[in-house]
Amino acid sequence: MTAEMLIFFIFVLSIFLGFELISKVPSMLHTPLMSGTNAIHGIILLGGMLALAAADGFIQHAAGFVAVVLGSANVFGGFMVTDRMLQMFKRKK
Amino acid sequence: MTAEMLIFFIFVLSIFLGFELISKVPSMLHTPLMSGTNAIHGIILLGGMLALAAADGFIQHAAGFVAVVLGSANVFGGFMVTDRMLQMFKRKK
Amino acid sequence: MIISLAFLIVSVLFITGIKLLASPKTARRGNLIAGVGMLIALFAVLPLLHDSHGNAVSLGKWFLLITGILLGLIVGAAGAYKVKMTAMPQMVALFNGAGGGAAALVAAIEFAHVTRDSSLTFVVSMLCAAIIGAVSLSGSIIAYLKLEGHFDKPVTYPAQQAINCVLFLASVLLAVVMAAGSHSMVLMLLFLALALALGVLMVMPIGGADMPVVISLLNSFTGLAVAADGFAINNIAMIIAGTLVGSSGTILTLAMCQAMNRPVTNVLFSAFGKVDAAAASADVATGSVKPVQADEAALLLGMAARVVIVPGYGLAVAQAQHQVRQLSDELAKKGVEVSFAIHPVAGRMPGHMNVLLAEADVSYDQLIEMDEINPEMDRVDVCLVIGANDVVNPAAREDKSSPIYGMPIIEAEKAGTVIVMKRSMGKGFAGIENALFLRDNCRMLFGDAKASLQELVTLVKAG
Amino acid sequence: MIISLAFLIVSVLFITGIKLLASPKTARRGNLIAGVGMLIALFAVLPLLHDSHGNAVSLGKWFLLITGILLGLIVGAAGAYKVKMTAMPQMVALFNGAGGGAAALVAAIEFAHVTRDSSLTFVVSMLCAAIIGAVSLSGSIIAYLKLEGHFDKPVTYPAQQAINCVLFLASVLLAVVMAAGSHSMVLMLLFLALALALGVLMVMPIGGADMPVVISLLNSFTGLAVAADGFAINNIAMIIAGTLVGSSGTILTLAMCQAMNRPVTNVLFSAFGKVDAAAASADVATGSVKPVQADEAALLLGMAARVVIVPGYGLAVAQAQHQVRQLSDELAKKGVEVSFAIHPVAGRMPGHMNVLLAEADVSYDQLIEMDEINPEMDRVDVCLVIGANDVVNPAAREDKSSPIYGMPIIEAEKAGTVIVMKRSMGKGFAGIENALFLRDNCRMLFGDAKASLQELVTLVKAG
Ligand SMILES: NC(=O)c1ccc[n+]([C@@H]2O[C@H](COP(=O)([O-])OP(=O)(O)OC[C@H]3O[C@@H](n4cnc5c(N)ncnc54)[C@H](OP(=O)(O)O)[C@@H]3O)[C@@H](O)[C@H]2O)c1
Ligand SMILES: NC(=O)c1ccc[n+]([C@@H]2O[C@H](COP(=O)([O-])OP(=O)(O)OC[C@H]3O[C@@H](n4cnc5c(N)ncnc54)[C@H](OP(=O)(O)O)[C@@H]3O)[C@@H](O)[C@H]2O)c1
Repeated sequence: MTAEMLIFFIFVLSIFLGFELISKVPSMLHTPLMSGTNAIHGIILLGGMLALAAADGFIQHAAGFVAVVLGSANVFGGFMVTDRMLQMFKRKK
Repeated sequence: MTAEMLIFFIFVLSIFLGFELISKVPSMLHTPLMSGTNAIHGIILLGGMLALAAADGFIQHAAGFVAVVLGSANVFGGFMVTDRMLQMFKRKK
Repeated sequence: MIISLAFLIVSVLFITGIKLLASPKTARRGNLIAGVGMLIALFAVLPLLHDSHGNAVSLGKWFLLITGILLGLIVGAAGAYKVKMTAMPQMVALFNGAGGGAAALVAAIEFAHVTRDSSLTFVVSMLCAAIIGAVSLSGSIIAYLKLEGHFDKPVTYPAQQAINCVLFLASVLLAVVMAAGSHSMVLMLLFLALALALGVLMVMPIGGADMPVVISLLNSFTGLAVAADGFAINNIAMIIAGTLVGSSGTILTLAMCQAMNRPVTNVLFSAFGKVDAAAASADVATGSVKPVQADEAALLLGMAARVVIVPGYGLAVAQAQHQVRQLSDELAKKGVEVSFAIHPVAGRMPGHMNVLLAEADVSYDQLIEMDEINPEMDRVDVCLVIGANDVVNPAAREDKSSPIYGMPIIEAEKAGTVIVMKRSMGKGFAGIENALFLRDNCRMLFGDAKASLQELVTLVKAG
Repeated sequence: MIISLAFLIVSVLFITGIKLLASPKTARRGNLIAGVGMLIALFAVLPLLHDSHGNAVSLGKWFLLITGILLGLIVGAAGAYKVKMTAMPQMVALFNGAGGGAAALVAAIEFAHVTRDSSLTFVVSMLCAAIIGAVSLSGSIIAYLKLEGHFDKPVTYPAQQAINCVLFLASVLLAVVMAAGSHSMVLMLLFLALALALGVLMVMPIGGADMPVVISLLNSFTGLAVAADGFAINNIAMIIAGTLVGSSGTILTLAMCQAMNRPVTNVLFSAFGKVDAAAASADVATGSVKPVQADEAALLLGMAARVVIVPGYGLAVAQAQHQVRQLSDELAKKGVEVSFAIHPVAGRMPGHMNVLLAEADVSYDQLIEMDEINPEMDRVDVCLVIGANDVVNPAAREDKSSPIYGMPIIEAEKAGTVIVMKRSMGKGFAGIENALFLRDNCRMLFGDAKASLQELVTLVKAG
C-alpha cells in the first residue's frame, strides 16, 4: 500500500478517535474543552517554522514570520488560557 | 516516513480506538460483545486464504487448508452465534 | 525514525490530553499533558528544518524563527493572563483566528513552491488548508467583535444565503483552475481574499449569543486546515492533531447546540434573536405579578430549610457573583442548606455559570446539575432565581408553540416559593414571555442583581 | 488503490459495528454491520491471492479454498445454531480457539517462506502471531472443557507459576534463536508445542466459573495474534481489526472483573474457588433459619403489591426460566407488580440472567439493573431470591474480612419479606456463609427451583 494511502487510513482513524474521545462531556466543560483543543491545533506552529525555514525572498519571509508568530500565539496563549479556566474549577479545600 | 512506521501509527491509533469504543458497556452486553469481537478477529480467514494460495508442498497445503477451515468457522460461527444471542434481547411487542 | 517516534508520542499525549479534558476531575491535567506533547513536537521538528535547497538553516533565519516564537509567546501569554474570566470566549476566538491565519499562510507559502511535478494531492490539500484557514481567521475576528459587543444585532441583508453560495462557488472554481495547473500567486491571493470575505459573511448574520457555537465550529475548521497543511508538507503530527481537533470540535459543536435544544443549522443560518430582539427590549409583560420587598425576601430565605439558587445571564451582567456567594454563606451560617442549580446553557457560553461562580470561590460540591435537581425541586422551600429567565421558563415544557419548546429547564415553579430577581419584566435571550413570573408561588424582587443581593446580605446578617 | 479503499471501508464498518454492539438497542445491528464488513473483506482479498511465484492461483487451489471456506461455514453455522442458549460461552471459546489456531498456522506457513532477506519486523511479528495464537488455541480448548464440566475443580500443582515462567522463558529463548536466523521448521514446531503447553497450563488452575473472563482475555489474545499476522503479511485490514479486538477485548476483560469486584490478577493467578470448594459442598450453616412452605409463600406473594425477583445461578442450574416467567405472569394477573432485579455477575457468565430470562420471553422492560432497584428496595413487599446467593450476601457490605467485601450487591434484605428458594443451606460460588438467610424477615423455601416454582404457580393460580 502507498504511503499516501496509509496516511489516509491514519486520517480516518483519527476522525473516529476524535468523535469517541468527546462523547458525553458535561456541559460545564464545553468552553474549556473548546479552548484546549484550540491550543492543540496550534501545532500549525510546526508548519510555520518549516515554511519560514524554507522561505525565499522577502514576501515569503514576511509571511512565514507572521505564520510563526500567529502559530506561537495560538499554542502558548491557548494552553495558558485553558489552564486559567480550569484552575477555577477546583474543589474548595 | 517509512511505510512500516506509518503502519505502526495505525496500530497505536487502533489501540486507543478500541479502548474508547468499549468504555462503559452495560454488563448484560459483556457476553455478546465478547462474541461479536471474537467474530471480527475471524478476519484471520484472509490470512489463511493468502497462505493457502501461496502454499508449496503437501504440508503447507494441509496447514493452509486447516487454517482456512478454522478461520471460516471463526467468522461465520462467530457472527451467527452473536446474532442468536442478541436476538434474545428483543423488547417484548 | 527517532523523529517519527517522537511524533507518535506527541500524538498519544494529545489523545490522552483530550480524553482527560473531557472529565472535570482530570481536565487540568489533560491540558498539561497536551501541552507537554506540544513542547516535544516543537523540539522534534527542529532537525527537520532546512532551507529551500535542503541546506541547514542560516543564522539569520534562526533569529527570525526564535523572535517569531517569542513574540507569539509574549502576545499569547499577555492575552491569556490579562483577559477577564467572562471574556474568555473572546480570547479563544482570537487564538483560534491566529491558528487559522497561520494555516492559511503556510498553505500560501507552500503554494509558491509548487512546481509542475507536484502531486495533485499536495496541491489540493494546500488549497483546502488555505480556504478553511482563511474562513476561520476572518470568522473568528467577527465572532470576537460580536462578543465584545461591536454589533448590537445580527446583521442581515437580502439574499445572504445566495451571496454566500456564489462566493463559495467562485472560490471552488478558482481552486479548480489552480489545481489544474495555474500556479500564479495572484490567483492565490484572490482565493484567500474570497475566503476571508466568506468567513465574514458567514458569521455576520449570526446572533451574538450564539458565538460560542460559532467559535467551536471555527475551531474544528482550523483543526481541519492544520490537518490539510500536514498532508501537504507531510507532517504526521499535524495530520493527527488537526484531525482530532476537527472531529472532536464537530462533536462539541453539536453537543453545545443540543444543550440549547436547537439544531446546528438553526444556529448557523436562522439569525436567531434577530426577529425578537426589538420586541424583547420594549415590551413589558402585564398580568398580576406579585412584587416583593427585600426585607420580606430576606425573611423567607432565612426561615427556609432548603434554598436553591438558579443563576442566569443577569447575574453575569450585574457581576454579582461575589454577592451571591456572600448570601449563600450567610444563609449557611443560619443553618439553611443552600445549593446552586446550574442549567447547561444559562448565561452566554457553556459553563458560564460554573466559571462565574468559581471566580467567587463557590465550591463545586455546591453546584448541582439540572437533571439532578429537578426531581428534588418539590422538596425545596425557596428557589431564588437570579437574572435567569429562559432556563426556568415553563413554556419549554408546556407550550408547544413556543420557540424554546422541548428545551430541558430547571423546574423552579415546583419549589414552595420562587423569588425572581431581575431589573424589570424584560425578556431573556429567546425574547419570549415567561409565565413563571405570573404563578401564585412566584414573587418578583426587582432591581439590579448586585444591588438587591447586597441588600439581602445585609438584611439576612442583621435578621 | 481500490482494494485499499475497500479495506478502509471494512475498517470503518468494524469500528461502527463494535460501537453499536456496545449499546443494547443497536447491538444486533452492530453485529450485522461488522458482518457486512467481513464479507467485503472476503471479496477484497480475492485479487490479492497468488501462488508463491506470484502467478494466478491454480484451479486446484481455488477448489481447496472454496471447500475450506464452505466446510468452516457449515461447521460454524451448525455450532452456532445447535448450541443451547446457556452453552454459548463454550461455543465462543471454540470459535476463539479456531481463530487462534488459524493465526498460529498462518504464521507457521509464512515462516516456511522466510529467507535471509526477510526483515526483522516480519520475522518478529510472525513469531508473536505464532505464540499468541497457539496459547489462545489450547487455552480456549481447556476453557471449553472446563465449562462443559470436565474438570470439577481448578487443577493446581506445586510451583505452577514457576513452571509457567520457565516455559515462557524457554519459548522466548527459542524465538530469539529463530529471529537471529535459524529458520528451521523443527524449531518452529517446538516453539508451537511450547506455546500450546503454556496455554493449557495457564488455564488449568483457574476455576470454572471464571472461564468467561479467561475467554474474554484469550479473545483479545487472538486479536493481537491476527494483528501480528497482518504485520507479517502486510494486510492492513487484519492489522486494524486484530488490534481493535485486542484492545477492546482487554477493556472488556477488565470490565468483567470489575463487575465481580476482583482484580484481574486475582482471577488469573489465584485459583479462586479452589480453597473453598470443598468446604462449600459439605458445610451446612446452622443458626435459626425460618423455613416456609410453598402454600404460605404463595399467599405472601399473592397479597403483595410489589414483588422483586432476584434470579441467580441456581435458576440456570434448575433450568426453571419458563416456570419463573409463568409465576410472574400469574402474579401480574392478580395485580401484583413484578420485576426482575439483575445483578451484573449473577450466574456464571456476564448477561447470563438476561439471556436465560430472554429465552423464556421475559420482556426486558421488566428487568431492572442493580443500581436502579437498590434505592427502591425498601418499598418492595416481597423479594423472591431464586437460586442466588453471593449476589445478595450482605457480608459484601458489612463484613470487611469477607472475600466478597466491596462487591456491590442487590440489597434484598431491605424488602418487607425475603423468600429464598434453594435446595439446602449450600454455599454459592464464593463458598461463604450468607447471613441474609438468618435475618428476621427472611424465609427459606427449600427444594429444587424448578419444582418449587411449579408448585408456587399452581398455588397462586388456585388461590
Ligand atoms: N450558555 C450558552 O452557551 C448560550 C449560548 C447562546 C445562547 N444561550 C441562550 O441564552 C439564554 C440563557 O438563559 P438565562 O436564563 O441564563 O438568561 P436569559 O434568558 O437571557 O435572561 C436573562 C435575564 O437577566 C435579566 N437581567 C439582565 N441584566 C440584569 C441585571 N443587571 N440584574 C438582574 N437581572 C438582569 C434580564 O431581565 P431584565 O432585563 O428584566 O433585568 C433577563 O431576562 C438561553 O435562552 C440560551 O439558549 C446560551
Ligand atoms: N456472571 C459471571 O460472569 C460470573 C463469572 C464468574 C464467577 N461468577 C460468580 O458467581 C456468583 C454468582 O452469584 P449467584 O448469586 O448468581 O450464584 P451463587 O452465589 O453461585 O449461588 C447459587 C445458589 O444456587 C443454589 N442452587 C443451585 N442449584 C439449584 C437448584 N437446582 N435449585 C435451587 N437452587 C439451586 C445453590 O444453593 P443450594 O446448593 O443450597 O441449592 C447456590 O447457593 C458470584 O459469586 C460471581 O462472582 C460470576
